[in-house]
Amino acid sequence: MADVMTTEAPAAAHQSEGAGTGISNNKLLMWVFLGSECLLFGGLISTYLIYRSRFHTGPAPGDIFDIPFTSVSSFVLLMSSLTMVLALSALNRGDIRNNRLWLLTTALLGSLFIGGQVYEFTTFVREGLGYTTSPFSSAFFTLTGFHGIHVSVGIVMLMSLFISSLRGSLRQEHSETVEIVGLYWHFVDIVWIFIFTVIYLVPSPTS
Amino acid sequence: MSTTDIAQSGDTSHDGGHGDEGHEHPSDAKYIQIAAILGVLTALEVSTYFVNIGPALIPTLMVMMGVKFFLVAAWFMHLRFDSSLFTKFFVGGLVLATGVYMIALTAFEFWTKG
Amino acid sequence: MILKRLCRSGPAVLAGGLLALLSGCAAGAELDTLKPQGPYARSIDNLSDPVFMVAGVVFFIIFGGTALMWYRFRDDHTDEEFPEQIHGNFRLEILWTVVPALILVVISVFTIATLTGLNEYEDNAMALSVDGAEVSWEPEILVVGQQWWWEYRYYFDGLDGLDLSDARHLPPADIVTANQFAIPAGEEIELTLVSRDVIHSHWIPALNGKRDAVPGRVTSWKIAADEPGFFFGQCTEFCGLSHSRMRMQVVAMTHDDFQDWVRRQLQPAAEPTGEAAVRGREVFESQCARCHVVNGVNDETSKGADLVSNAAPNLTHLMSRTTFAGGIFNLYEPGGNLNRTRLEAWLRNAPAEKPAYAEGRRGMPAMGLSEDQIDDVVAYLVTLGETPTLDIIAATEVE
Amino acid sequence: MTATTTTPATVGEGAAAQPLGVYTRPKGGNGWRDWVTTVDHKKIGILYGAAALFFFAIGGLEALLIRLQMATPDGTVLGADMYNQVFTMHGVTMVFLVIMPLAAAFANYLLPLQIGARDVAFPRLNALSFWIFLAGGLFLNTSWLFGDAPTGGWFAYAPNTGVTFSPGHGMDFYALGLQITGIASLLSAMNLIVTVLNMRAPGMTLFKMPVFTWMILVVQFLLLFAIPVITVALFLLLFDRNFGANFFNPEMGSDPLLWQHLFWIFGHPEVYVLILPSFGIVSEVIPTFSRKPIFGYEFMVFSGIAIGFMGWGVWAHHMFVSGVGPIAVGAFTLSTMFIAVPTGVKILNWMATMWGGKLRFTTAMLFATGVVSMFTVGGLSGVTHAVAPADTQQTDTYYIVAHFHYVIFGGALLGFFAGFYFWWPKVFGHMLGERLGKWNFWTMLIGFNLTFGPMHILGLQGMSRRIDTYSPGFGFELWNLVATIGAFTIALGVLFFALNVIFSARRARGLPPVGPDPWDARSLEWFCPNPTPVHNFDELIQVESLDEFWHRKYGTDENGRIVRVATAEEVCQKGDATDVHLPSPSYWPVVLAAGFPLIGYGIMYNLWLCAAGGILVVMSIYAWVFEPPDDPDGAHGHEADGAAEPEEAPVG
Ligand code: HEA
Ligand code: HEA
Ligand code: HEC
Ligand code: CUA
Ligand SMILES: [Cu+2]
Repeated sequence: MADVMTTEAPAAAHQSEGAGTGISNNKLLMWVFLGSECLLFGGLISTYLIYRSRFHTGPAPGDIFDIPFTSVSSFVLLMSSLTMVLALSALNRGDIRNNRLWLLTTALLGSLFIGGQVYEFTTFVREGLGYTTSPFSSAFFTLTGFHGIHVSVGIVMLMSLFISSLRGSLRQEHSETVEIVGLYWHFVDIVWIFIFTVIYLVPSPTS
Repeated sequence: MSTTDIAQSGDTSHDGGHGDEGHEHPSDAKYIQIAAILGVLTALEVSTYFVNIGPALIPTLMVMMGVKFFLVAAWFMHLRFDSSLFTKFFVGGLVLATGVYMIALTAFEFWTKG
Repeated sequence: MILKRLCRSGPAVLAGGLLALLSGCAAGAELDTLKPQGPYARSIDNLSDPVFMVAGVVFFIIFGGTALMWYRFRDDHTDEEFPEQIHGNFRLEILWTVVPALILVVISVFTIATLTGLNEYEDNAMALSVDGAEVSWEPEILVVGQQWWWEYRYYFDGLDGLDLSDARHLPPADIVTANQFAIPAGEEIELTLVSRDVIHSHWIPALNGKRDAVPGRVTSWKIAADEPGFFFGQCTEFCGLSHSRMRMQVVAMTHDDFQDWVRRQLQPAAEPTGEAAVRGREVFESQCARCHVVNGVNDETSKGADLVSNAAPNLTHLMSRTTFAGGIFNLYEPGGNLNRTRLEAWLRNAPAEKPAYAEGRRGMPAMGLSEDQIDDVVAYLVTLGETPTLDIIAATEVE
Repeated sequence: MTATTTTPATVGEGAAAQPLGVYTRPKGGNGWRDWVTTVDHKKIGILYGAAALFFFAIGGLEALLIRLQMATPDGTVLGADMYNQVFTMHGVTMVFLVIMPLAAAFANYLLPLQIGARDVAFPRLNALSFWIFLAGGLFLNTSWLFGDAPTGGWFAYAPNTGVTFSPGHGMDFYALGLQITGIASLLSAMNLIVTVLNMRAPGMTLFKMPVFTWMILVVQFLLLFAIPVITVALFLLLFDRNFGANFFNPEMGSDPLLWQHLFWIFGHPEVYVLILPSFGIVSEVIPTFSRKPIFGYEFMVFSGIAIGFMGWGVWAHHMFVSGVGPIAVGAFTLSTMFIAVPTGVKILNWMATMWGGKLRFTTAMLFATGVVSMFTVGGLSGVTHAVAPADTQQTDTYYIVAHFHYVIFGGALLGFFAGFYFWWPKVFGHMLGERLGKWNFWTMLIGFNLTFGPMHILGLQGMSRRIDTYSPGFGFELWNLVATIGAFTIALGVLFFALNVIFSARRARGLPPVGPDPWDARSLEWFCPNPTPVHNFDELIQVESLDEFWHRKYGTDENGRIVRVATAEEVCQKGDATDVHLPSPSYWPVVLAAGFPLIGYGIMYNLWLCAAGGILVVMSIYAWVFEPPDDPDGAHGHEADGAAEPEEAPVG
């Protein structure tokens, strides 16, 4: 995105000797944001946990989860973290081609994950678990839906990076942008690591 | 997009500006190694679905999850190499979220009644 | 209480006393929280009085201190000398970290003790004759909140084993009454609270603090009155439009009076004899019975299912109560005559008397009765239950 | 350039056309366009303040309506439904649209100055925060125009706020409006945290930051972590109401207490969000007018941090009677009580600051000492609520209403008034009148005590809150009448303030701005001349100590006595630097913000609107990203060439 990324005027050139942390503002902003996201997902996960055994007359989580399928899509998302970090590593070396390649791969893996989620949702709906079926279903779809939206936003950002790379404006000196997008991406992955274990693998109530 | 932050703006050489002054980035091989460990851990996790390991199940799962979590944060998110401030923010948010929501779950008798 | 006595000194008395004085001087303060009439409310009062006093002392220290400094350290422009630049005093600061903490530790101890006491329920069965049979009843009442009135249900076989999970379909009870209920004085009465719609909060200040009635949950609380008497209450959780008009009263009675009350409540409604009353009963059966129950006329399961709360007050012993519509109107005039104007107005157009979403099926709708029909219905209603004594009517007057 | 303050915050006049045509940055002219496109933290601060005072008039009018209705038993001024709308909107407006933005006003204006910075870390993001806040606030208040203001109370307890029991759009306005203002708070919290961490002047270590800056920092962390919690709660409510989800529907087996937990996990940290900025202001005002340094700086800072931390572990004290179980009640009663300890440290340290000082009773000082005593009343009644058994008598009565108005009005609002009087010359270049100021203070103080003092009694006499009327005969008549009279006395006090603002501006017209350092102040913002020039500091300040400004003015002689070593004029900068590079204004913050209310209306009335709003938001984000970095005006050069400040990565 490099050249097209907005840059503000320096707050003041002479600010450079200030007493700050010496860390880039942007990166700090992203980390601060991720700290805040912990509370967001924490709230959604807790809601789910409180409601997972309240499936009313609908299907129970233990009846409906397809662990092998979700394992595969979790693995896909996990590996997208690897490709993400490889993309950054390539750019750090000035290897634009590989950077592009890995960015695209990451976005594709992310899309694969989303595809899997869409498939999972449709299967669930077909099996009688609609959004309004029970507290469990509402909580489940809301939690995984929020995660899915985060992944989708990540894909949009990755594609924007990819396109600006094609236009030749994502160069080695812009690796911080890639790094920041990467932080977001890994965070979303981490959240899924949590969700996958706590929501899918820990045995759920059955009806 | 520029990468140099305000505090370093005197320094116009763009070397990636990660604030990880002086630290070498892990090699790609290292990343792949980490990913392999993550993959194996995931496989182990999933295997608990097929193999009954009794009451050890939940602790085992939690440990494996924790390790995966840690590996991604430490290596892929560079927390190992980056400013400890980031770790503080992240861990701060994490600990606060865990603490607060655990108390809330306790109030809902989640641990005792599931 | 030791704590209480300890604190009765100096300005504390002043602070507490001032508060008590200011609030005590009002006449007829039936909801006053500072006038406990039972052991639980008293245990709260014994706890909070000293806390008020501590607060009073702290307040006077801070306020007095500020005032003192205003006076003593004001800049009187006598010189341009700078005051001594003190940056802090570690020991002082530790002192005023530790001292308040210690005060709070003391308060905590008493708080936890009181809290524990309030959450212990004893087994105190009392002998009661129900329909001629001797039963041993652990005084407990099922309290059902709904927009915007309270229902009280008595099960003399006890609540254990009853399915209370769905407050809209509760098991039939021995006695069902609304907004006004009776308890034996001197006994611990356990209240089990449920709600049919939103959250309400049950509060009889003289007998204990509040407890919410939460839909989907069953909560418990207890009350007790030292002596026979009348105690007022109010729903205190905001529950929508007529939250302010959701009140209640407890009548604490001697054991004998209570036994008598139970006996009368257990009787089914008397057959109307007068002509108007008979016509009124017909109107009731065709118009009102889809919501209201009169034992012997219709039973509980036939309640109108289209009300959001799915319920309306049981009218079998309407006349034995002294107030109606969430305890906001007198059913009787001071002399003991029926408060006909109010009751007729109610039957004519209830939502005009008490805000409700009748069209949203919450509250009693305007029934569209003719004036003749209203007269007939009133004639029927007055046959339902026995009129209480004049002193009860006087003591529970609300308007 | 010179330090004339009326010039817009740009040096980029006459910027050449940009290669990216449509994305050219506005040049910033005069008048309203300048305000709409500004990215200057000072202007944004003023905008926050003005908006907050506007909403204060609305929230205050609502309060007066409440008091009119309650003046007599069986009041008929408002019907039950209207009363419920009014008290709900009063609470929501005052908390989210008055006190929080007032804190943002002071934080925005002062925080960069106090740390010696040119601006906040992300100026455009800062503007965005303001516009989103304003959009959310206006959105909420338009519910009046639709005749459908929320009625569920500011705490919005489920299931009363679900569609079954609140079928109109009122609660949608509530949920969407707070969601929008929440975004604003979150963005600005992130921005200010980065600002404090990264933008401090050389030598200004964290423990040389003024207490005000510290308190604002703590508040931003509270917001950072608390906003997401209410975001979750509001989403759940919205999904329940609009998409038939089952989060708060007991019929389907869900638990209404979930809402209460989420709301108060947010809500209690929120009350410290309301009070800590004011604590910060008081900590600046009292030392200045006592001519002494703040007593126990470290204790002040740490107690603020401690309050922030402890505030996370006490939320269930709002749920003592909701049936959470005696163990939870016991635990939360204890945690709540001990929050009095760090707060007490603050109160006593303020008193120790005054002790032995030379107190000058300016209006600002009067307000600040007002906070010390009045907040204490509220804090102490808070401790009486913390005693759980006692709270079962007090909760949901006017005793609680008394408590929180004492802490919020007597603590937060009086503190902000102290701030107004203290920093008015800094912001506008002229002082507020002291005579009217004293009238302002005393009428407000007396009115406030008349209003809320009797509510203690009413509450203990058993008067419930959120009741649209009460019957005669319970002993409520007298004190309600007194409270109503008090409320109108407060209104008079507010009027004095308004008059003061008008008269003092009129008096100052044509006169040169007030000289530097009107109060003999202590912290960095006073290095700038009054009013602050667009570029803030002419040159960086090398900070040696806390109260740097004061230390440049005073030294000690051989006897250890304090003596003046420099006049304020000597110490103050002239404000005439010409080489300072300023961020260019931008259209996109306001355009982006406008998308959110559209989405809000869309969800309620017509999904197409939603789409339009969504497109506007996404489009603006891209435009934001593509906006050229800066005006290319070579005059000021790109000294730090690559060191530009990228604002918003397309992340998050
Ligand atoms: C600015 C906002 C603010 C602040 C700072 C506080 C501060 C405190 N609050 Fe308050 N509170 C509210 C705003 C605030 N509150 C609001 C808005 C509500 C109502 C919400 C609603 O229902 O709508 C509420 C409700 C509320 C409740 C729930 C009441 C109920 O509904 O039943 C409780 C219960 O514990 C409580 C307690 C406290 C305590 C212990 C403090 C403490 O932080 C106070 C500490 C300060 C002091 C104690 C004074 C100084 C100390 C000393 C001088 C030291 C010596 C003191 C002792 C030894 C005691 N508050
Ligand atoms: C956050 C800050 C805050 C502030 C500053 C105030 C200020 C005031 N509040 Fe508020 N109040 C709340 C927060 C606040 N309140 C909250 C959170 C609730 C709970 C809501 C709920 O239960 O959901 C509440 C509830 C509440 C109630 C209880 C309602 C009920 O439970 O039924 C009452 C009753 O008297 C009340 C009164 C007042 C009064 C008289 C003021 C006065 O101090 C107001 C003074 C201001 C003015 C008088 C304005 C002057 C302006 C003008 C005169 C306008 C001029 C007009 C133009 C120039 C256009 N408030
Ligand atoms: C659609 C349901 C419905 C119908 C039909 C109905 N009511 Fe009611 N009625 C209620 C509800 C609900 C209340 C409680 C209102 C309140 O207190 O807010 C009530 C209250 C009353 C009360 C006061 C009871 C008390 O103890 O507070 C009386 C008396 C009464 N109704 C009589 C009648 C009569 C007579 C009719 C028929 C002519 C009738 N009602 C028809 C729903 C109904
Ligand atoms: Cu029921 Cu308030
Ligand atoms: Cu609180």
